[in-house]
Amino acid sequence: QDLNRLKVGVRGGVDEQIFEVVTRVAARDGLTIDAIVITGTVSPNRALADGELHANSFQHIPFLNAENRARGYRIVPIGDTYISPVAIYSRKHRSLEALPQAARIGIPEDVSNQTRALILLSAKGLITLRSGIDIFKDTVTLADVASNPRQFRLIEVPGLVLARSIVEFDAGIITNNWASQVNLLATRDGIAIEARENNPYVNIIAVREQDRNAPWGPRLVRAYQSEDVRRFIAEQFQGSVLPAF
Amino acid sequence: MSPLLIERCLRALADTLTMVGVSCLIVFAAGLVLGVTLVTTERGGLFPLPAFNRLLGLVINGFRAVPFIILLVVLLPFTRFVVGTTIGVWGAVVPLSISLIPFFARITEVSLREVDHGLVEAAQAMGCRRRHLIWHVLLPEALPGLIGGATIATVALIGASAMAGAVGAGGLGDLAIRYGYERYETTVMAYVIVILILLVSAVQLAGDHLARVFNRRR
Amino acid sequence: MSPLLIERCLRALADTLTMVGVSCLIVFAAGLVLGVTLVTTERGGLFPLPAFNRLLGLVINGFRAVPFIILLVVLLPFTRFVVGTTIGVWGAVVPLSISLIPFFARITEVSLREVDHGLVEAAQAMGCRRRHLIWHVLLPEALPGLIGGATIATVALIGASAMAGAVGAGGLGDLAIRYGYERYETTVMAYVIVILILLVSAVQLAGDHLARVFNRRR
Amino acid sequence: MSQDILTAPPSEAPAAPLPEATAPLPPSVVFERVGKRFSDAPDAAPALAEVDLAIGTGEIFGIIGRSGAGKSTLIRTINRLERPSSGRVLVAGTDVGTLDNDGLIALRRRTGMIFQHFNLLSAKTVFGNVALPLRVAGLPRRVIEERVRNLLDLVGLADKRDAYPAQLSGGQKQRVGIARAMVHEPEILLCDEATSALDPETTQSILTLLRDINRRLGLTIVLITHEMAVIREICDRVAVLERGRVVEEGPVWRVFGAPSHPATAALLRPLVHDLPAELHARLQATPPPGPHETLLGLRYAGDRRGDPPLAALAATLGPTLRLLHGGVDRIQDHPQGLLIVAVELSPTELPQRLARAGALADRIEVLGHVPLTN
Amino acid sequence: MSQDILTAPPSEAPAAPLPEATAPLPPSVVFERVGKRFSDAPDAAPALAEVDLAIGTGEIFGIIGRSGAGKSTLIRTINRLERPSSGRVLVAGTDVGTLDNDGLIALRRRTGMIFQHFNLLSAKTVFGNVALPLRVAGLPRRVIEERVRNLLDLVGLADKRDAYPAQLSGGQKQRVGIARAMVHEPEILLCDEATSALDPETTQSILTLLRDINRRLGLTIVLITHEMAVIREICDRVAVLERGRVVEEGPVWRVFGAPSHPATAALLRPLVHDLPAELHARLQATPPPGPHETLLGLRYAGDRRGDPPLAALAATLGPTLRLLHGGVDRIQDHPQGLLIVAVELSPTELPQRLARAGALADRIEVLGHVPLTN
Ligand SMILES: Nc1ncnc2c1ncn2[C@@H]1O[C@H](COP(=O)(O)OP(=O)(O)OP(=O)(O)O)[C@@H](O)[C@H]1O
Ligand SMILES: Nc1ncnc2c1ncn2[C@@H]1O[C@H](COP(=O)(O)OP(=O)(O)OP(=O)(O)O)[C@@H](O)[C@H]1O
Ligand SMILES: [Mg+2]
Ligand SMILES: [Mg+2]
Repeated sequence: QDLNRLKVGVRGGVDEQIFEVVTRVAARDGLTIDAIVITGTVSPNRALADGELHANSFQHIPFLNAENRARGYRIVPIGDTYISPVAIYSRKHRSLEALPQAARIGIPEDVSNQTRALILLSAKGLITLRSGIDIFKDTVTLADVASNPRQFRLIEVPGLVLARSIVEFDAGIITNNWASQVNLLATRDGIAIEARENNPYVNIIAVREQDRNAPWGPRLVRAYQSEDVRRFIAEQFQGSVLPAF
Repeated sequence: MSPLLIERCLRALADTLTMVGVSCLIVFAAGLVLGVTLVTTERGGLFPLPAFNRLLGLVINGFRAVPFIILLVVLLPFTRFVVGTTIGVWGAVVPLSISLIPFFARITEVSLREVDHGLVEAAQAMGCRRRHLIWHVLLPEALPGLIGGATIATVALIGASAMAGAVGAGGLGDLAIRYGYERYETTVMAYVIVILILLVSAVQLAGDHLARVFNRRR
Repeated sequence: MSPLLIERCLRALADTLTMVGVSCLIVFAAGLVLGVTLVTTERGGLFPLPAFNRLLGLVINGFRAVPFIILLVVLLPFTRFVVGTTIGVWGAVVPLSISLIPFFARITEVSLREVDHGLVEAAQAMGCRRRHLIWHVLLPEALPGLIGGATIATVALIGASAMAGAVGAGGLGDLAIRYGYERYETTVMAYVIVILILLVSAVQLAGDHLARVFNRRR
Repeated sequence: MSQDILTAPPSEAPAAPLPEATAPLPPSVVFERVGKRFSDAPDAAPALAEVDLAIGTGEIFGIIGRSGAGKSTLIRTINRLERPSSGRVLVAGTDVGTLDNDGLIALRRRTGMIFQHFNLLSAKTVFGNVALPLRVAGLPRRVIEERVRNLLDLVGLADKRDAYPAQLSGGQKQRVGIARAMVHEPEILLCDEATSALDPETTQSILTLLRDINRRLGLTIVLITHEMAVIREICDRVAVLERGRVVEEGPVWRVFGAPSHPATAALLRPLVHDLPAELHARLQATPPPGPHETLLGLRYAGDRRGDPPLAALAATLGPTLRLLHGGVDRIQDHPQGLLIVAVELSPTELPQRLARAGALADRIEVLGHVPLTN
Repeated sequence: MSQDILTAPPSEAPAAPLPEATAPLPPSVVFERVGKRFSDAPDAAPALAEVDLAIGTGEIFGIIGRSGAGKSTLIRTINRLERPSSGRVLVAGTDVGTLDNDGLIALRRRTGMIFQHFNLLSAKTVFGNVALPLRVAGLPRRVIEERVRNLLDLVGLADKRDAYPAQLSGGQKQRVGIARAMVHEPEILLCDEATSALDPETTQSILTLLRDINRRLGLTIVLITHEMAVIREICDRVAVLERGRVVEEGPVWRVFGAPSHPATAALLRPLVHDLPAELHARLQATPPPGPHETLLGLRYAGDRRGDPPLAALAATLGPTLRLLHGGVDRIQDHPQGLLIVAVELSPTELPQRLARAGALADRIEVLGHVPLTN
C-alpha cells in the first residue's frame, strides 16, 4: 500500500546531507521522509530487514550483495544514487610514477573498500591480482595480490585515520566519505582516481524485497533523482560525488 | 548558528537527556543491586555464597569484556523484546544500560568495601537482619562514595551515548561526531561540545554537591 | 581454528596487552596526580586554590565530555608529535591514555575523599608537610579503594582499546568486532571474546587480591 | 543537718544489702574452656585460653585486666561477634556457636552492647542511631519516638537529638552508644569500657541508671572497665583476666580486699591509697636518733565485719596519732582500705604498742621513720 | 620493713615539693578571650566563650569539665587544628592564628598530641605510626629505629611492633598514640584523655613517664582527663570548663580542696568519699529514742597544714569513735578529704563535743543517726 511517511536509514556525512535536500523535494510531493542517521554499516541493513525502516541509502551494490550473502537479508536496490570514486592521494609525491621503490601505501581495512583499492592499484598497473577476478562479484584481499614489482608495502589502515595521517605515508587510497572530511577532493587532489565508467560501486536506495513494487518506492526514487539534488551534489561535492542518475 | 542547527542541537540535547536519564535510573538500580550482591555474597561477607559470587563476578566480567558495539548487536533480540524497537532513543537505552550496569556494580562494590567493619558489627550486635544491614549501614555509610561513583557513571553514560548513533539514536555526542567529523563543520562541533561540557559539568557539580551534603563524617 | 587465526589471536592479544599495559601506567600516574590535585586544592582541602581547582575540574570535564572518536581525531597531531605515528599500537596509546586519565582522576578523587579526616589531623598535628600528608596518609589510607578503582579503570581501558581499532591498532576487541560484526564469523568472535573475558577476569582477580592484601582495616 | 555530701543516688530504693554470691543465681552466660587465637602462628600467644566462667542472671559482672588481656575479645564471644577457636559459650543454656541465623538474631535482640570505640553510624543522627534497634525490631513509630526521647533525656542528650555523630564530643558519642544499647530493653547488657570517656558526674549518673535497670528488670550486665571505682560501685562479682586467662574471680569485696594474684594487685595498687611521693622521699628505714615520727600502714581487708576503731587505735598508739593518708571504702558493706598514720613513739615503746594494736587492724606494717625537724 | 605498699614510682628522684603557682613560670600557652562557635545559628550555645588562661612553661596543666564542655575544642586550638572564632592563642609568645605554613609546621613539630580517638594510620604498622613524626622531620633511619624501639619498650608494645592498628586492643592503640606524640621529643604535649583506655597499672606507668620527661626536659603538658586521680597525681594547676567557659582555675590542691563552683564540686563528688548507699538508707534525720550512733562528716580542705589528729579526735569524741568510710589524700602535700565516722553520744552530749572538736577539722557536719539494733 502507499504511504506518505517513510523512515529512511542514512549514513552521516554525504548521505545525510543529500537527504536534507531529498526530504525537501519529497515534501512537495506530499511525502514525508524521516531520515534516520545511523553510524556504521551494520545497523541500517539490519533495521531495514527487520522492518524498522522502509528504505535505506548508504551503500553500494557490492556491499549490499555481500551483506545479503553473509546475513541472509532479502534487500534489493530500487534506484541508483551516486558514485563516489576512490582515489589515491599523496602529500609527498605528485604522481604515481614518482612513488619510490617500497613505498608505504595505506589501504582500507574493511573488505569491500579494500577490494576497491586493490582493483584500483591493479587498474593503474602498480600491482597485478590473481587472474579471473570478477570485479562485480568477487572480493579481493591482500592474499590475492599476484605480483608487486615495486615492492610497495600495503598497510591496512582505517579510513578515518588514513585521511588525517596521509603525511605518514607515501600514498593512501581513501574512500570519499573519509577524504571529504579533511577537504580532500578526488578530482582535485587525487594522483589517481577510480574509473567512473563501468564502476560497480554505484550507491543505491534499497528496500526489502517485498516492498520492491510498493507504490511509495518510485516516489522516493523520483525525489532523489531530481534536478535539485543533482544541482546540490554538483555544488557541494565538486566532482568527488557524481550523480548516478 | 542557523535556526535549523539550533533546532537540531535542542533535539539532540533532548535525545541525550532522555537516553542518559532513563539509562541512569536503570543503571543505578541494577548496579546497586548487583554491587550489594557482590559484596554480601563474597567469602566473609554478610551472606557468603562463594560459588554464586564467583559466577556473578564472571558474568559481570563477561559483560564488561565484550566491546560495546558487539554487545549492541548481540542484545538486539532482547532490545526488541523489551522496548519493541532496536533503533532510535529507546533502542539505545537497552544496550547503554546493559553495558554500564556491570561498571556501576563494580563501582558500588568498591564503595561498599570501604564501610567500617565496626559499624556492621554494631548493627549485627543489635540484631539487624541482613536487609537491615544493607539498608541502614552499608548503603547510607557508603552514600558519599556511591554518589561520587554515580557521578562518574553518569558522565561515562553521557560519553557512551555518543555511540548510540550506531542505532540511529542521535544525541549530542552523535551530532558532534557527524558534524565535526563526517561533515567537517568544526564550528558546529565546537558548539555541540560546549553543550556536552556544560552538561557534564552540571552533572559533576550536582554530584559533588550531593556527596558533600550526604557526607556526615566531618 | 586455523593456524592463521591462532596467530592473529596471539598477535591481537599481544597488541592489547601492550596498549593496555602502557596506557595503564600512564593513566595511573597522571590520574593519581590529577586526583590528588583535585582533592587537595578544593575549598577546605590541604592546599586550597579554589579558582585553580575549578579550572582543573572544567578541563577534566571537558576531556570526559568529548566523545572518544572526536578526541582521537583532535589528538592526532599531538599523538604524532609524541610517539611519531598515529597508527598502530603506539598511535592508540596516546588517545587511550588521554581519554582514561580524567576518568581515573575522578575515581581517585572519590577514593581520597573517603579518608578519615581525623587521620589527616593527626598527621598535621605532628608537623607533616602537604607532601607527607599525601604520601603517608591520603594515598596509603585510600589504597584499597584506589586499587579497586584502578581495577575498574584497567577493565575500562581494555574495553576502550576495542575502539582503538579505529586507529588500526588491532588488539582483541578490534579483532572481535572485525570478525564478529563486519564479517559475521561468529565462532572467531566467540573465541576472541572468551580470551577477552579471561583477560578481564584475571585483571579483576588480581585487583581484588591486591585490595584485600592492602586492606589493613580489618 | 547538712545535705550536700549525702549524694547517694536519688532513685536508690532503701534496698537490702546485695545477696552474697554464696547463693548463686541461675547462670545467664557460661564460658566453657573458651580459647581464641587470632594468628595461625603456633608461637603467638592466644588472646583467650581456657576461660571458664559463669555469670548469673541479674548479676552485674565485672571484667578487669591489663590492656590487651583479652577482655574485649571475651565479651565479644557472648553475642558471637567473635567466634571462639575452642570451647563454647552458652547464653541462657544455648550454645551460641550452634545458633542458626534466626536464633542468632533473636539472641542479639535480647542483648545490648556498648562498644569500646562507640561504632556509631555516621550517616544517622543521634535519634536515628538510638532508634535503630527498635526500628529493625519493627516497633511502631510512636513507641520508638517516645522510648528514644526518654532515653536521650536520661543520658542528657535531648538537645543533641538531631546532631550527627561527627558533631559530638567523645563523651556525647559514648552516651549515644549507651542509649542505643539499652533502648530495646535487653536482658543482657555487654559494656566494653562504657564510661571511659565520661566525666565522673556523668559516669555516676550512668551507673545509677544501669543499677536501676538491673534491680528493676533483672538485667544481667557484663562490664569491662579500667575504673576500679566503677567495679566497686556496682559490680557483684569480678573476674581478672591476664594474658587471656582468668586468674582470679569472686565477689568484688573479696577480690579487692585480698587480691591473690599479682595481676590483680597491680591493677588495684593505684586504688590502694599509696604513700605519696613527698612522704616517701623523706622516709628512713631505721629510726633516727633524734625526735621522729613512725609511719604505720593499717590495712583493712574487709573480710571481717567491723570498722576501724579510731578511739581504740588512739588509745593504743598514743596521743600523737595523726592520719596522714589513706582511707576506707565500703565495698558491698565490707570496709576495706589502708590508713597511713604517724605516731611519735620511742623505738623501745613501738613494738609493744604494735603488739597491742594488732587486733585493731587486719595487718599493721611499719613503713619507716621521719625525723621531726621543727 | 615491708616494702610492698611503698610503690612510689621508681624513677622518682627525691625532689622538693613542687613550687606553688605563686611564682608563675613564663607562659608557654596563653588563651586570650578565645571563643568558638560551630554553628552559625545565633541561638546555638558556643563551644568556647571568652577563655582566658595562661599555661606556664614546664607546667603540667589539667583541664577538666563535664562531657561536651569544650575541652577537646580548647586543646585543639593550641596547634590550630581548630581555629577560634574569636580571640587568639599564643604559643611561646606567637599568635598561632598568624603563622604561615612553615611557621605552623615548625610549631606542630615542637608539639605532640594524643588524640581522644587515637587516630592511628590504619595502613602503617605500630612501628610505622610511631616513626612517622621522625620520618617527616627527616631524621636518619638509624636514629629513628632506635628512638622508636626505646619508646615502644617504654609503653610496653615492643612485641606489637609489626602489628597493624586493627590488630590491637583499645589500650594498645592508645599507647601507640602516646608513643607517637612523644617520639619527636616535643616541648608541648597535648593529651586528650590519654589514659582513658588504659588499666590503672599502665596508666600509672604512663603518668610516671610523663612526669619524668616533664622534670627532665621541662616539657609543658596540657592534659584533659576525666580521671581526677590523674589530675591529683601529676598536675600542677587545673582549669574547670563548663559550657565553654573557664569557671575555676588554680593549683590542684586549692581547686580540689575547696571547689568554688558547683560544676567542680559535681566533678569531684565521686572522688569525695561519699556515704555508701547501704549506710545512707539506714540514716535517720532525728536521733531515735533508743541507743544509736551518730554519723559525722569531718572535712579537711587542705588549705591549712596539719593532718587529721586522730588521737585528739578520739579524745574529744569519745571511745566509740569508728571510721566508717572515707579518707585523706595528699595533693601537692596538702591533706584533703572527708572522714565519715560514727560515735555513740547522747543527744545532750553531742553539741558540746562537736563544739570542742571544731578546731580539729575544717568543717564538721552531722549526717544523721543510726539506731543500734544489736
Ligand atoms: N564539628 C562540630 N560541629 C558541631 N558541634 C561540635 C563539633 N565538635 C564539637 N561540637 C560541640 O561542641 C561542644 C564541645 O565539644 P568538645 O569535643 O570540645 O567537648 P569535650 O569537652 O571534649 O567533651 P568530652 O569530654 O565528651 O570529650 C559539644 O557540645 C559538641 O557537641
Ligand atoms: N583482629 C586481631 N588480630 C590480631 N590480634 C588481635 C586482634 N584483636 C585483638 N588482638 C590481640 O588480642 C589481644 C586481646 O585483645 P583485646 O582487645 O581482647 O584486649 P583487651 O583486654 O580488650 O584490652 P584493652 O583493655 O586494651 O581494650 C591483644 O593482645 C590484641 O593485640
Ligand atoms: Mg578492649
Ligand atoms: Mg573531648
